[in-house]
Amino acid sequence: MNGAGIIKGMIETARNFAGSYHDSKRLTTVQYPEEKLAPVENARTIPFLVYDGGDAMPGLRCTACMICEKECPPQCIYIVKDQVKKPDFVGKMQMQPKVFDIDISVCMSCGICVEVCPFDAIKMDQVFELSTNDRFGGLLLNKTQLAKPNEYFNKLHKTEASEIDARRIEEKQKAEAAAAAKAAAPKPPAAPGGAK
Amino acid sequence: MSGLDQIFVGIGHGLAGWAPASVRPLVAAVLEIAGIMAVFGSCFALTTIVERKVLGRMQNRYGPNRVGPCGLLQPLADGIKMLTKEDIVPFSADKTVHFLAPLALTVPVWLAFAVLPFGRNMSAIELNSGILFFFAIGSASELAVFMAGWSSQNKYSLVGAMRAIAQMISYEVPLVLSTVPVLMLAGSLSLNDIVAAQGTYTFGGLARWNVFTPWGLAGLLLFLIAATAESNRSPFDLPEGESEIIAGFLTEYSGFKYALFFLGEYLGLFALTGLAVTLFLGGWHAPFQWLEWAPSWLWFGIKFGALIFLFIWVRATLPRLRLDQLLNFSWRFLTPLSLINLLVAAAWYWTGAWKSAAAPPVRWLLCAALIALPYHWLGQALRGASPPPRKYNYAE
Amino acid sequence: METLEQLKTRIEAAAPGAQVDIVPNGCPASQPSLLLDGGHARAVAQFLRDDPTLAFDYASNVTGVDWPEKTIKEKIKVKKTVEGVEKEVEEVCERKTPAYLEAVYHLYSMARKHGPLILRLRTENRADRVALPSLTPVWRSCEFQEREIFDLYGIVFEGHPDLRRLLMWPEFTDHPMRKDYVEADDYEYEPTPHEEVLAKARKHYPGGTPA
Amino acid sequence: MSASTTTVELAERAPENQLLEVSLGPQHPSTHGVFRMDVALDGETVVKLKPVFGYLHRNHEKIAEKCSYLGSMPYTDRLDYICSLTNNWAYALTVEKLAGLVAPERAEYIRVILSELTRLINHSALAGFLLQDMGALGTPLMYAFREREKILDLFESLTGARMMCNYMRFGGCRCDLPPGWIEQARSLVAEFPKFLDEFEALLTGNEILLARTEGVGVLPAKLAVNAGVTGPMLRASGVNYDIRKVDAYGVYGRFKFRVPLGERGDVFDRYMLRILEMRESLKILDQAMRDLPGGPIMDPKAKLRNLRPKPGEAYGRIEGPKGELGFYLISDGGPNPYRYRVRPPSLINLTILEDMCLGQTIADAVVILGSVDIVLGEVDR
Repeated sequence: MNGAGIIKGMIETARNFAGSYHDSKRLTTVQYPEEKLAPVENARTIPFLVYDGGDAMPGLRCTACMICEKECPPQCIYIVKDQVKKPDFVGKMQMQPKVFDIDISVCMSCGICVEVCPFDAIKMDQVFELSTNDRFGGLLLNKTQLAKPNEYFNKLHKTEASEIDARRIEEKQKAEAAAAAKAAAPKPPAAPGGAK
Repeated sequence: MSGLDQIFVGIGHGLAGWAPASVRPLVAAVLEIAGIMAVFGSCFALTTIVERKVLGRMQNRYGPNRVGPCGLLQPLADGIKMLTKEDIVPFSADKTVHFLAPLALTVPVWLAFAVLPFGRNMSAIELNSGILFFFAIGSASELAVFMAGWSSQNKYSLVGAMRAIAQMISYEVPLVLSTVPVLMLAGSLSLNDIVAAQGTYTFGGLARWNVFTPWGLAGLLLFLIAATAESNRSPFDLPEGESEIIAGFLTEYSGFKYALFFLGEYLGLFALTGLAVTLFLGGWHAPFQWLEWAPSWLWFGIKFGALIFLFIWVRATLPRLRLDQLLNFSWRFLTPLSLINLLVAAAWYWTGAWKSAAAPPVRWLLCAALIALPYHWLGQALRGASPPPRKYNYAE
Repeated sequence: METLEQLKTRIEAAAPGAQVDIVPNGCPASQPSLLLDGGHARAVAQFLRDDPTLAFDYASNVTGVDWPEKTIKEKIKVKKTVEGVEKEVEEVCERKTPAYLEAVYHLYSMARKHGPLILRLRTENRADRVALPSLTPVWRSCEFQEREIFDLYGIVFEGHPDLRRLLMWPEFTDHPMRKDYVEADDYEYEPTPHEEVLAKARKHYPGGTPA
Repeated sequence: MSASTTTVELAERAPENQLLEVSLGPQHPSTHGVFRMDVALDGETVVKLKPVFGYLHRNHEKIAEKCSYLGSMPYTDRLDYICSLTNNWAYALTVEKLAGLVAPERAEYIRVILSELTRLINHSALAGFLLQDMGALGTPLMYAFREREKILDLFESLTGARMMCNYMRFGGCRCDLPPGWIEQARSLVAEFPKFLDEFEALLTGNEILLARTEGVGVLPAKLAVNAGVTGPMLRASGVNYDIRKVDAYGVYGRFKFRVPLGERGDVFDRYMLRILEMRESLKILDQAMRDLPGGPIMDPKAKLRNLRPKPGEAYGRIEGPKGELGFYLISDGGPNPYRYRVRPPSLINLTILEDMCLGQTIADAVVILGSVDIVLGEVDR
């Protein structure tokens, strides 16, 4: 019959039309502002700086080693080192960034800065409502705008965050044990030295 | 007849009654015009939103549902947008023709509604040559489309206009020819007589509509196909084939002129659907005897809505034909079929005299065969030597 | 597919007078290539395509490479008399490598399904004598790729049916992919945090950055 | 008879001033991006068709010469932005050839799974776009995009982004599969044939589609091979050349799948080829997911940063959904490549666009361009 193909096609659209009223698979639109898709753990949009403890600036994990600035393909990270050092979570004196800008209009959310950062200081955020009306300044985020607490990082990337926290706690204990051992150790040699 | 059926006629006469006698027919006419324009104007607004929602539902999405409750105020928003949009006229365009084109398209289409019977004695003018008037008015739209295409001085508009002319003329022929059997069997050109001819009921209370006869069914299908082509709708929307020639003759129109073209196109579709309902689906008659109590204009509305849904359904599914295929389809398939349909109607009329009990089914099958066989042969001829079915061999 | 040496001999036999030598390739991919001279390139290409056993009917990839002049410091043994004694002395001397533009053709055979044969054609120098014979008449797949090399590197392909710029606009004069290409600095001003971009932009907006 | 002579004959028939010079320009609803064709029309038939490129040219290769090897991996996502994972794999494969790295078993299997999923996305989206060019107002496209969304959700949960995955590294992949990913992928692959049957029911028998595609844009096999056409377009003309079978790169040698070949090489064959290839990809996905091994995801000795391969050059290629996607890298021992070249299948498949469109109508030229399946990110680089 000549029109058979067309009629088969029409039946197909009719099935979808009827299906859209009762079958969820045939109506896949998510009404964005009202309904929102569940956040996916691995998703990544723009980077943010992680800080421990309550206060942002002293708590920043970033030690201004500038690896992420070198490795960033579109060169959108801009760091200036600060002369003042600050102790990190293990107590070792580390540098800290005076200026840490990311131009999120240039950033292409590739996540390479996260991979190459040896201090787990920069992680990928999942916020995507980033529209601003200021084309120049609004998209150049500085250090304070980028800093977010470790709890926020745990909320976003649960598995990765828990691994990092576990590793850091373990390192802290090892460092304290080493420090305690060092503190205990010098007494005996000092003592005999002194006794002579 | 229930009061509800004649409610509009009653209102009309009531209001006309207040006017002084001398000017009464004029006021009655103005009321009818206002009624038609109000009903079909709002029907145009409704159809734009219904089309987008049905298309959406067929494509697994919602369709507009932000403006007003589930999108009902969307046409209002579109209207305001169209009115406030800047009306850009190209510098090299032929200003007057560019301005007149949308008017030349929309005004004749309104006239076509004058003869359609929307309900029991609810047709604006009872012309005894209603169909002739309808087709005479209907053929004015080609000129408007070509005026639009030519005056925009834009290459795509010119190609679109050329296509529109070829398409509309070649589909006017099957459109008119497919209505001829109805006129012959009803014996009159007046639409009201045609509807009256379909008024009686046969066994089991089923109405005696033309569509239940073989030539009526074939006629309706031919008419609908030709109607989609006349109103530039989906499988035949070559004049504004947006994936090839941007928007065809509409490319250089924006703002209210574009809205007028849009309105003209939809009204053309409504007029042709109204005619299809009148000729083949028994106008405002109820499908079964025991349903006669419902108001007549309601039946007209239900059948009208069903056909509009069919047009939208076709638009959601079918890709577009190419121009030479379009013309071949009309001249080598639709026109010969509608001529053969005349023979079938004649056979139907001639075998009407059989009195034996088994006559109706045998008569029906005979006439159906008379139309089905040419349908098959013409289809094969149209497709040419059908190439052998494709086989795809697989390499390891 | 035979090794490159056999291929070299067969090519020299088929196209008399063609200088063919093998360019080694150090990395693990071990894809050595054949260096052809410009004069006989098309004859060799014709032979490679039409020879039934080789049947290289598919030129997959045509690449332009820019080799600018480089000074290499080499330690070479030099006999010098030092305080009257004839002695071998290690000496560092600079040698300038010849500068040229190169077109690399990767050929495959769809009929025989065998691997990449890599041809290299080199121009005399990078300045005025940059002509090479076009292989589009032999393999039509080189048409757009040779146009791109002409556009981005500046190698003029003789015998190309329609040698125009492929990617840049016709009025563009320079060849962007060359190593010594200096970018035009008429950027629209964009506040990237990098000083040199800002400096360049500031040169164009003396009255401070545009609002 | 090369393209130029045919244009002369056709042009003589219509005197020069009668030809309608139209530029199916960068802004055109069906040129799949900013692609322009200067078309000379005699009435509706195409007499001359010159493609114009460069509107999306970002000089990707110059950027790569300034970036480190790792740094240009996210840029490869932007080449053919519909199939970012196959671009990643082609680049990773070439650098592994250059530097002599070997990816572990698990990473190779994951690469096959992801690239076959990408092939499903590309072929179904193409069928949708082709029908869109033919005038079916978005219905097939929406069905194809409904399936594409499910696959993109899989990519997002694994790589972090839907289209810009930046997932593969030299010597393996960036991160391992999250829990429940494989089950979700398996259920998707199980449901996909139902969608394909629905899609074919809607389209393949459709008389209008048959009328619009049969005998349109015929590409003879000899011209296809000579013009370097690769991928489904080449196989639609009947040439048996699929790089997954020829090179058997990665672990493709272990899977049993067939390569469909067309007969006439017209637009319908190209459309049908992609539907059949989707069915073959589903077979590969089943086998790959069935025997996905455990083990590390990344070669431990592969260095992430300042990879400095020894001086030399390498040309690696894969069977991308659009054809042979090749990368040619020349290293001079430094941290960034001396020369970085992408062999774009879309651009080279366009070489014979004029040959196919001559003598056809403008509506066919649009459909033929749709069947060639180009993405401007890859054409202009």
